Amino acid sequence: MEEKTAVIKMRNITKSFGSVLANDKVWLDIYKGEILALLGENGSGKTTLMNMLSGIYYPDAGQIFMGENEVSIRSPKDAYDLGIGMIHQHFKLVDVLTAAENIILGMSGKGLLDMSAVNEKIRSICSLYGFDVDPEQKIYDMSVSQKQTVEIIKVLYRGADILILDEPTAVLTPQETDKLFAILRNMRDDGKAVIIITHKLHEVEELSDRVAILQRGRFVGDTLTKDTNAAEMTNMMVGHPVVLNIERPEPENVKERLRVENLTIRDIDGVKKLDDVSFSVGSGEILGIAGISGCGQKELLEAIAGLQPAESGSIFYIDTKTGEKEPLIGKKPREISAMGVALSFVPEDRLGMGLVANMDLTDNMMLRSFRRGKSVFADRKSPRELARRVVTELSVNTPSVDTPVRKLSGGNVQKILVGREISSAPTVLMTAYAVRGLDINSSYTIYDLINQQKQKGVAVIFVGEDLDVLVELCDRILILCGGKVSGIVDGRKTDKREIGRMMTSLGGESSEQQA
Amino acid sequence: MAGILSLVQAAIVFGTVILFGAIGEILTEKSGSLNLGVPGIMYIGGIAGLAGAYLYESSVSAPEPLLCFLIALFCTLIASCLAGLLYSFLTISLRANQNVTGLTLTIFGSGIANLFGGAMNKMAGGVGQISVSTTSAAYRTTLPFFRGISVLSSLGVLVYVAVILAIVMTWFLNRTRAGLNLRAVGENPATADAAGIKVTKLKYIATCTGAAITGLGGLYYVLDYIKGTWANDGGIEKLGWLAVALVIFARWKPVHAIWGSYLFGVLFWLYFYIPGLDRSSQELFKMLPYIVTIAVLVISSMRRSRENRPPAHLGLPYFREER
Amino acid sequence: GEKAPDSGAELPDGNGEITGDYADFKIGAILIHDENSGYDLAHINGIKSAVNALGLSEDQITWKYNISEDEACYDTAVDLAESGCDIIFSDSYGHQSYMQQAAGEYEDVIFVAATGDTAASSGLANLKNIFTYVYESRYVSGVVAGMKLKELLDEGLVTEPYVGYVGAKPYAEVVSGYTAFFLGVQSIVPEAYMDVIYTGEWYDPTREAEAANALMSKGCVIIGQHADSTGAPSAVQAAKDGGAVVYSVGYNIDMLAVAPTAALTSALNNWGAVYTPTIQKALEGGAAAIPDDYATGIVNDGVSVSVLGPECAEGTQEKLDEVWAALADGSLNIFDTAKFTVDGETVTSFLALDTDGDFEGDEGEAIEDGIFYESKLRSAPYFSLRIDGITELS
Amino acid sequence: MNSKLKEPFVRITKREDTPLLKAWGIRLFSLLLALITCAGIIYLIVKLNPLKVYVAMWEGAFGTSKRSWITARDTMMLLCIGVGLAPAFKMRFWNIGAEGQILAGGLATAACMIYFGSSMPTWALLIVSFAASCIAGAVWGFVPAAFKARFDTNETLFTLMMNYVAIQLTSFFITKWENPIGSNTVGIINQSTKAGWLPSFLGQQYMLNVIIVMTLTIAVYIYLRWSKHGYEIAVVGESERTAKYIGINVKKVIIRTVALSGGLCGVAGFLAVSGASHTISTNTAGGRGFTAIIVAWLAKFNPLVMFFVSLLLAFLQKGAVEIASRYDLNDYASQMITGIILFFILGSEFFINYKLIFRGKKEVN
Ligand SMILES: Nc1ncnc2c1ncn2[C@@H]1O[C@H](COP(=O)(O)OP(=O)(O)OP(=O)(O)O)[C@@H](O)[C@H]1O
Ligand SMILES: Nc1ncnc2c1ncn2[C@@H]1O[C@H](COP(=O)(O)OP(=O)(O)OP(=O)(O)O)[C@@H](O)[C@H]1O
Ligand SMILES: [Mg+2]
Ligand SMILES: [Mg+2]
Repeated sequence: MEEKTAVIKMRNITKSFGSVLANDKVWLDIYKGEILALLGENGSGKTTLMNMLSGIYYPDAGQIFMGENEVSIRSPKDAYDLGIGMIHQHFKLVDVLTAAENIILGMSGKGLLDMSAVNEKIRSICSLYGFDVDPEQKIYDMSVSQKQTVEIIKVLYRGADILILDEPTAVLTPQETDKLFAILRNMRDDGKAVIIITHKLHEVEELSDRVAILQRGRFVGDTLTKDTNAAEMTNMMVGHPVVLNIERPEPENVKERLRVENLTIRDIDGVKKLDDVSFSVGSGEILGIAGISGCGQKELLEAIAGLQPAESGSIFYIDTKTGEKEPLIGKKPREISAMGVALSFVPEDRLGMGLVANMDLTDNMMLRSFRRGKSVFADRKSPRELARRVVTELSVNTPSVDTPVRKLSGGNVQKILVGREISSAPTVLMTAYAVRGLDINSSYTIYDLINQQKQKGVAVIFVGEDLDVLVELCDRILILCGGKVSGIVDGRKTDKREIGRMMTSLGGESSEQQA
Repeated sequence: MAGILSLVQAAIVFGTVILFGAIGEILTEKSGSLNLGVPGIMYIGGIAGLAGAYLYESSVSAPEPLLCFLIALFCTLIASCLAGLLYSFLTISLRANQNVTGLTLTIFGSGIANLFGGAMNKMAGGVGQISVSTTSAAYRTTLPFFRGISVLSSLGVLVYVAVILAIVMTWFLNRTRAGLNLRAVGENPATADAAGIKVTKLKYIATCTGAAITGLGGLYYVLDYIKGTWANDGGIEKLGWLAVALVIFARWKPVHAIWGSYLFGVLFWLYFYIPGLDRSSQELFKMLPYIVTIAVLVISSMRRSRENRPPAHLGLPYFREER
Repeated sequence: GEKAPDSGAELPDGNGEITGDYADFKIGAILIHDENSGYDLAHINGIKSAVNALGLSEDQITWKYNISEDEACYDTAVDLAESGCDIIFSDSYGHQSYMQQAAGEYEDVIFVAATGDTAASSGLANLKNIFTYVYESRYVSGVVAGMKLKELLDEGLVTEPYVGYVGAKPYAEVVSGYTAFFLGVQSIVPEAYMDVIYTGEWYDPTREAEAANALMSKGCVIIGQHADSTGAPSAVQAAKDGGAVVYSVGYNIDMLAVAPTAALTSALNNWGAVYTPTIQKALEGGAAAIPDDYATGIVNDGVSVSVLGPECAEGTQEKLDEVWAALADGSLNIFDTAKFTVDGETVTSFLALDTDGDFEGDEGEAIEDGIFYESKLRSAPYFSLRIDGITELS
Repeated sequence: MNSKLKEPFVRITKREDTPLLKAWGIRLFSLLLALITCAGIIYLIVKLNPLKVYVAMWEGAFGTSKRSWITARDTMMLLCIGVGLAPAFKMRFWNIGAEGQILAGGLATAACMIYFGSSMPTWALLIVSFAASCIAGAVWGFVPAAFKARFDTNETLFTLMMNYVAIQLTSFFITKWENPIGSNTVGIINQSTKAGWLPSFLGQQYMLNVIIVMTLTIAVYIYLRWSKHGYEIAVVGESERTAKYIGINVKKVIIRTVALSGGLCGVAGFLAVSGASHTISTNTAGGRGFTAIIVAWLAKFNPLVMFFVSLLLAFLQKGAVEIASRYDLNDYASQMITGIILFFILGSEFFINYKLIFRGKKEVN
């Protein structure tokens, strides 16, 4: 550390939004040839701080030095000119343009576009780093991970010296994450400065050289990664010691509550998304679902919730008291949710589906409950109370329950959504990526909540990407591979290697060793 | 036959006014600004051109046609550009609501134009006495190589300017770096901004240039279509709204606006050339352009293409620190 | 109701002196547009000249511009009445029913609906109608057109004596006018025939221009008009500049500014000749002194035509003087039933006045001794026969 | 230090905490500035004492009780349309077809007055006309809404075209109903019997107009603000995907809301025909469908504010006629003044929502 020189020094950086003090006199040094992990709870001001480096926000007070010079970064253009590139928490891509067009956006050059030259250059970058992206593909046709790749190429293409990545792995599969990390290490070795924001502490340990921690907008310290550990980092973020164990109570009194039989689903283009899937979930247990992205989890949950038509097969809801079976296919989502099947679906695009970005917390709580009662008027009192409860129970960082959710930090948005879904006291709870983007403390709070539901006798379906968590939390794990059931394993008797193998090949038999 | 030629001519003349309005508005909308002030800008462009021509022609004994042409053109471009600037300042810098600002600009433009139009009529010694015959003749100069072709033989230069502008704009939007950046701004200004594009500057330029082009529609209306008089019957306003409609009809593609405008012109004037319509069926017949537009709109919406959408951020203000 | 006096003989010609102090007399004027419309300008000038002729001050007039033909007219009429106007004029046909409504409520105020037609039948003593004998000036402008047409035929520049006419709306006011115009043309070129296109609007430059274009594309060589904009003359000028042989006859205003070589002349109203005696009567004897209907023409300088264009045929001015004189002394009757036929027949009877509101004549024989007397039974024109030689295209 | 990278001369930041009183202070101040600017322009153009001009405008709008009632009637008309537009706009359905919906309503009213004028008692005729106008307006809204719901057809263009279709339909019926034949105008309908005319109430000719519109305004306010439908409208407007996710029948909501919106605009047509002009023409809507868009938006769909904006616009219009009449100032000047005033009001919102920070950290409101 001693021989390294700081490329960027941030001094006393302060930024507030209305009444929210997002950054409070932050000091931070960034060094060449180093990967810095920036940590902090949801809403602690990580994104804000980095946005001031990339020119999106302008600090209220404080100074930024590049080398010896004080600089003023007034716009993203200034940031680019200083060699700072950032991959944002929410994608910054133009949907109707192609990958190549997005990549060269805003760059200077000849007035007349020569797209074939651009495409060529992009292809060469792709082959150099091992990306798989078609430069001529439109963004709207891309999967999330492809979009993420485009974002990364965008920065590489411009040749930034200082690279900031804001939760880049939240939507990537472990394999994709590995690839990304390899690239980042290369860049570090090239003498570039890399800053990564993430909530996954194992990634921090695996990748970073140094960690810097923010707590409620204040810088609380930095340390070399090798000198610390997950528990210590968490304590620094939260400000007091926390226990990071998922308890897994034994399921009690399990009775079959939901049964899926031979379910087959095709998408609009006729591609099979689910192929002859059968399984069942019982009350008081957590069924985990694992699979690489796009293997059909989304369709499965949507089909159960009545949002997705099925080609064949059946789904039954079983009343545990009477044993009566009721088919769910053919029912409207409203009827299904009235039966107690709650889908807490955390879509890739957080604010686009589960919540209304411009509405405040209270109104977002109402989404599930507004129909209640016979009156033509909607009840606003109980949603308000619910909002207050979620804010305190999940420690949501918000000025008030009247704040539009769009103003909250990424993780806090997530808490609102999950909090609302769990609150509806369902009998079947389905969560998909429930902790995506949540800080570690909040993630554990969510696991606790899910366990509480399980103990209340709720049948829980938990779709997750973090295999460690799946193995620790779930009673049984169903593994999907290309739309087929690759296997169902006992959470207590498996490990993440086995699951990983089964995710990439049916039954996990013929897989390569290193999966 | 003569009737058909006459109809085609009427359609092209009519179409040219809305074509200018539409391509100006397409450029504006591509940058994300929904300027409903098109009719107002056309008014302002029209009156400015007429006033420039009138003041020049009445101050010299033998007006020079080329100078007449340039003066009117210059006045129109400056005035309509200023109108665009006013709109830009309010909506881009002050982030005022675009719809209201545009509609207000229409009220303002029609007021100011008719106010000055009235004053000019008075100055000229009575209604219909504004004489800008040299300028009007200059604008109605036909292109030499088209003289032999009957339909084209009586079309003034601006007709061709409109078509060329539409083609150039298509090329600009699709093939140039600035065009790409502009489209990105209209689709997603936050992304464009993060990519280092100067969003505000680009929006200003596009909106003001678009307004200048829109203003040419007014100039063409005043100096060529109604041949150098001022009429306060709201004719420009009606055409201005049709120009806004044409933008959507053409699906934000300037080249589609060319045929769209002429098609609209044909349908608009057709009833004059259909024999045997009595007065009431004529009124029903006059619905044709609107019904056809609706039909085309419905059919093209049934295809649900991603490419036929308006710019995604159209009509919304952009503030970098907003989330 | 009371019948309109023949050629306004009973009324002074407007230059008579008035005695007494009328400084408190207030006049209201409701105009459909403002001075930027030739039609309204003619009314404005008419009222001003009346006031000046009578020694009143222009300050005694309250102008209300751009009053549409709906409740705005009623509101304005009532407002004028309440603000103390003694006489209120409106200048557009569509104002009439609102004027009538107000007249019923303000019996002390005189309401005059120019170009209207229900004063006599309304039963209201304070509702009046006025008009000019505009058909006279149209006839004369037709003669100018006929002279030109004859010249063109003689020189072989055109082969067909084909005339076009851009009309606003297909009712008596317009029909009477275009028939007079056509009869004027026929008085010089008997074999002439004419097509009429309606625009449906009083003022619409582009429609009027397109109507003229449509007529020219059919081969019309002279385009007359009863519509208020410069659309038709300027379209004709453009066609002429493009090499076509076509001429224009305008209305309301001198068209030479927009059609310097194509304009022959325009038919004009001199509304002062109607307003002056009307106001004078009102001053002297109130509503009772004013006939329900009043109209006048050339005898009182109520109509004229504008300065002849540079390309008018030789001898046009002489011919004009002759026709004006004949009209003034009564030796020329425009709607002489001997000069036109309807469906091949000579017309012998025409009921001009409506009594039951269906606007079909059921009273008031307009034809006497083979002459159709226009604007005599009431001020507004009622000649609505479609005579042979004229085709309405829409 | 790189001179290019200096702190910007002025920066803008958002603020949320502007007190209500201050916000209205800023608005009033901008209105004052606008009036001063207009005064300057008036003085420059016509050399009239601007104060006198404003007094004349005031008198034109409120000089007599009759004038005040007419101003009230016109205010109510604009308010009615603005309130009608609100549900659709709130749902982000850009209905610029109010013009056509008004006309459709007016046409239906005129038809009832003409066909049932002599066969129905007045109260029944009024109810039938009211219902017919409502339905006609709703149909005019339903058509574009149905296509929007089914095919996502662009509603801006569709509703704009529906305006012209309504105009032509009106023209068509005018040729059927015209009086006298050929005049292309219908004249006052039932002038002698006054059948189907909205009667005086409490001695005031336009009292019923006021009562009807105020009732509708309050009802729509409550509907949008407190009802379940109102909430659904807000959700659909904000995000269709969210609406589907929570099981709202998006198509139904779109159609229902726009039909409601059209129906309310249709009522405006009823008021225009039965409650004011007693005739029908292509000018019955008279551009008010567009003006009301300004009303609705400027008020951010708050009916109380809509009332004030309508009043301001009606005032300016009435005042204009008066200054044209008194000072021979062409009454298009009023459109210019209206424009300038609105520009100032529009611009003032910026100073309520943002604050400027100049270099050197001095904050300015
Ligand atoms: N543009 C903005 N407008 C208003 N408030 C904002 C804005 N940006 C951030 N905030 C607030 O500032 C605080 C810090 O937000 P920031 O996004 O920096 O958090 P974060 O550390 O990135 O959290 P997360 O891990 O959830 O992404 C939050 O309380 C957030 O609500
Ligand atoms: N507004 C419109 N309404 C209906 N048809 C249209 C419209 N615009 C274009 N068309 C026609 O529809 C056909 C198919 O249109 P399509 O969307 O494929 O055009 P496109 O290939 O996307 O346009 P471009 O060449 O600008 O990319 C074309 O032949 C085109 O002429
Ligand atoms: Mg963040
Ligand atoms: Mg294509």
